[in-house]
Amino acid sequence: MHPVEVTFDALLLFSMVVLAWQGVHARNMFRAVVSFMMFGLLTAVAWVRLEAPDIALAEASLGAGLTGALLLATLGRLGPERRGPRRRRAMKLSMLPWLALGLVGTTVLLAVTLSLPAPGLGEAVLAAMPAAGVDSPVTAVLLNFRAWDTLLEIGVMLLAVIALWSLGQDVLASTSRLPAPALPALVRVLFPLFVLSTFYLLWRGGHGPGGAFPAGALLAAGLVLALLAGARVPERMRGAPLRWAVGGGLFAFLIVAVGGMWAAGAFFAYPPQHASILIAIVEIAAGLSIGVMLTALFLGGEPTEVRRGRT
Amino acid sequence: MTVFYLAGALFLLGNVAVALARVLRGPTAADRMLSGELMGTTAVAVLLLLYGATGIEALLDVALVFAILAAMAVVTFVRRTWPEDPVDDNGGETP
Amino acid sequence: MIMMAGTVLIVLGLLFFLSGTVGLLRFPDVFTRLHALSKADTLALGLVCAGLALHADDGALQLKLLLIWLLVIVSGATCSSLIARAALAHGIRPWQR
Amino acid sequence: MSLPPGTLFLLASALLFAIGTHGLVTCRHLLRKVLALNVATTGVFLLLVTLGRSGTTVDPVPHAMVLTGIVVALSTTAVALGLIVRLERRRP
Amino acid sequence: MDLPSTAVLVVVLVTLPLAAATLLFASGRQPRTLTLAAALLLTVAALALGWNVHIEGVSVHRIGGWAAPLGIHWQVTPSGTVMLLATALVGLAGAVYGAGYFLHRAGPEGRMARVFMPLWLFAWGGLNALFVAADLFNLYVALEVMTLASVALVALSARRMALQAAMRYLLAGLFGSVIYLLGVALLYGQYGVLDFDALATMLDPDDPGSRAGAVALTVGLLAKAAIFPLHFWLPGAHGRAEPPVSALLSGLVVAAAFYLMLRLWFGPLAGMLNFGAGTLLGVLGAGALLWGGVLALLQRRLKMLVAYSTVSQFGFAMLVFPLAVSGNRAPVLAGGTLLLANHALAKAALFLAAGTLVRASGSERIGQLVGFSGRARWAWLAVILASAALIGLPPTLGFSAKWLLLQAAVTEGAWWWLAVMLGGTLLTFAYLGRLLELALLDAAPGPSPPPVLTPALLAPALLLALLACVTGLWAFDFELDGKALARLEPGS
Repeated sequence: MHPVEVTFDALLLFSMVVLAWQGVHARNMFRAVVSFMMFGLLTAVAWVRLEAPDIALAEASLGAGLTGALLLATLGRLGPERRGPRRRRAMKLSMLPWLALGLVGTTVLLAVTLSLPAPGLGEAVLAAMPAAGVDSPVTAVLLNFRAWDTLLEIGVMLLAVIALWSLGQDVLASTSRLPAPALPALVRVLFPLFVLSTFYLLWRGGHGPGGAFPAGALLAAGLVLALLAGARVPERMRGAPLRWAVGGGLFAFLIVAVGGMWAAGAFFAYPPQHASILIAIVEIAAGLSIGVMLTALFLGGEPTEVRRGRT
Repeated sequence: MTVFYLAGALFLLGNVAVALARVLRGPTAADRMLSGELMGTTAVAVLLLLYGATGIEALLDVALVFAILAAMAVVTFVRRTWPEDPVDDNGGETP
Repeated sequence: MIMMAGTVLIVLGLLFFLSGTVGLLRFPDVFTRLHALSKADTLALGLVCAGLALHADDGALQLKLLLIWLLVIVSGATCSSLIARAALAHGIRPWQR
Repeated sequence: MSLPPGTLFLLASALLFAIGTHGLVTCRHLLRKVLALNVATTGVFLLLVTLGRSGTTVDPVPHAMVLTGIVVALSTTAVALGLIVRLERRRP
Repeated sequence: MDLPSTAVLVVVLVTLPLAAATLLFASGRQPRTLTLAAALLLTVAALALGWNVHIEGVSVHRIGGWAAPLGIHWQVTPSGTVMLLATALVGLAGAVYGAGYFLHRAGPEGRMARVFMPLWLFAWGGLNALFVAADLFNLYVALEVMTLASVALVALSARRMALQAAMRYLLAGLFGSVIYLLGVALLYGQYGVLDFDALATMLDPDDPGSRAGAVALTVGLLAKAAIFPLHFWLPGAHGRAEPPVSALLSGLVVAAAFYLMLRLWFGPLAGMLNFGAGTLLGVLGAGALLWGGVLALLQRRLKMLVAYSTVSQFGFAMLVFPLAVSGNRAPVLAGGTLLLANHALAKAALFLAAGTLVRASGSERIGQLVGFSGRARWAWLAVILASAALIGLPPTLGFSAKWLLLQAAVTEGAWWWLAVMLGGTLLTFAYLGRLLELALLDAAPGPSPPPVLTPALLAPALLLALLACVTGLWAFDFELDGKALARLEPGS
């Protein structure tokens, strides 16, 4: 490795660690959240340095984009942090043993991880790629070799939506006055681009980095932006249609998985001649559904069905 | 050439590390948000330069995603964290 | 020759990034900082994009670079105005000598 | 440079994990706990991907695991934030 | 008899709950018939699977047709099947109880009723996926499904106390997940596989990477299983949740995390279970047994007593580790599994009955519970039977389980652990006896007019308690200490 690369990595990782510490311990809560968001940005760069552009894409859209927005929105709804002065001093004193413990723990962990041979499954994946139905190894692992993980993970996301919606109504229902016409104008420019790039990433997923997750996250970002600019969930969409859009991805996934049982003799097996098309269907359904689910997570509650007669 | 790109990326990273001081110092939330903006733009530039160094085309997609999402944080910030006229919302609770 | 020009553009861009940071750190209030930062950054990124576009020889790539720059211009300008408005609305007075 | 490849990343991942778990235990504010948790998770993700790189070919399986993990982390974070907001509103 | 193949049954068990939950959520209504039909179908599938395993023994299924280490395997083991059966019984009972408990369609109860069923089915699906999984990372995702569903269920009533308990539970659960994931990363870094069987054949017990990985996996699961001293979140979460939720959480969710520890330490990590590791885990168990038992004795609220009893009972279950260090492991594993199944049935029955009694009495305080009269007597009967099973009186399932463990302790000459087991049983006897004494001898009249107790609020608890009592007779037959379980240790 060239010394410039090493210096770059060192500075990058050092900044990440500092930002992580700030993100947890900064005195002001807003400062903590902003630090954490910057930490996310740098993490995406770190993924690039680790030759993992897929993860960088997901981190850029999910980690840095939506998580940041979610945190900022949460922050706006919390009161000021209450912490007695007594407690703060006590915390500083109690830091020392923790620091020692942390140092020892970090050293041990580092020593262990350095000793790991890391054989990995790279060769096995390469060997199986011809039968995978897609060109991108990561997509092949996600939607074919380990598709069961991905299905459950979409289940986790749907579950998160159900959990959040069970807590109450949506939090975006109340909106403050729009600041400047600049915002809706911006959204009008950006929204088509969001949709376009969503489909671009979905299409890319078959060949290279991209796929359902970043695509869904971009779609969600576009929808959230529109909501923030004053758009409402359309009346016609509320209730069952929205719920179906939220749950549809998991349902499609389940159908394809169980269909494999009947068509190819094993759960989640794709018949070889249809593998690519089936994976594409799953990917598109998952991507769109992820977009809607992430928006639903941002909504924080179910958009209420407005009764007729009321405006 | 690769070294030139890498050196450029390193320069930007150092630049942004210095700018972090503004996040720490504040004083207002707007200042902190502003440094967040700088970070976003710089990250796009860093990714572009890394693309130059490695030639991995996917990095341009990452940069594109960053550029699209740059507005996201600020819009959430002015609409949710720091709204102009905080309305009395009921916290989305069931009445 | 074209390569050379690209390199010069990139270096210029880097310098503009630096000037933006100097402004962010040295200027007295949020409005002046906004002013310094948004202009310097947008220009700087444009220069870097242009430099890379000169280095690249593929039309699609150049188009993508242009798109990235346009996006940053649009969102940068809007976001700066949004932050400025929010700061004003919250009673932060512009700095006066 | 005599460091084995990936040393810096492994060091950072160990530090992030330590900062995260420490913050999770010591911080009182719930939002900080959630942030700390995310930091620790990122540390583990870094470890996974760094390990996936030391073989002869880049191993896509850790990449897939981390992608799955990011989505899971985001979902759980969203639920945690929703709970925090509800709790704050019901402060006695 | 011609049953569907094991593969089909497993697919039904893991996908039907998810599909039904999605349907219920999307339709936005609460068609009880659909839920109950799904629950019934799942129970029948679990029973059929139990029969198949009884005939065929262990079976392995490749998902997507991909062989490990590239693909993911399902492994249907006897111990996993026992857990699947317990899950089905508790799941069905809870669904019926829930349908009777959240009666009103309007107001907060209507909201709870609407959300309860999808979440319940999700938790069920996550549990089923867990009990057949044989892959470290797949287990992580399944654990997250289970945890998130449980958290949402705890927060169901949206009261402040419930939200607080849910938040604490979520943080503890995620803390466990992160540490578990660290263990997965370390083991993957060492061996490059995630599959249990592959791991078992490759494992080198002396190497630092594997040791650190094993420690991390265990600590993560200890947090999720609420083993002392990481039990702090459990009493609040289980004591404050709605009764059917507490039954699911105490009976199954905690047991699932514990079952994974069994699965790991008797499976891929079996080579590492030496004297030190076993003793350490056993000491933690003894601590939990004592701490949970004493606190259960001190509780004044019915559901909190039952919740602390869970802490104590899982301390008892931890004693399988020191007993399995040397000697024949199969009977110890059988004992541990049966203990979990017994606990699942009895504890779920106890929580369901407790919910009914609290509703009948209008108070949670033990001193103000209604006595052995009217329809409440059926709930009391369930409490008595469940207590007998938890204490381990013959012929309950608890007795069979404890008998297997006692035998192991005697053959190994582990007199200390024997003493701990006897002490724990006495402690269980003490707090459950105190409950019965306080409540039955000192019964309050209860509110008038007395609330209506429908059969849906009485029958599930009674049936679960009865099952815990009678299956003990049959458990010895089920080849549990014989051949079938010897095949349980993959790779050996």
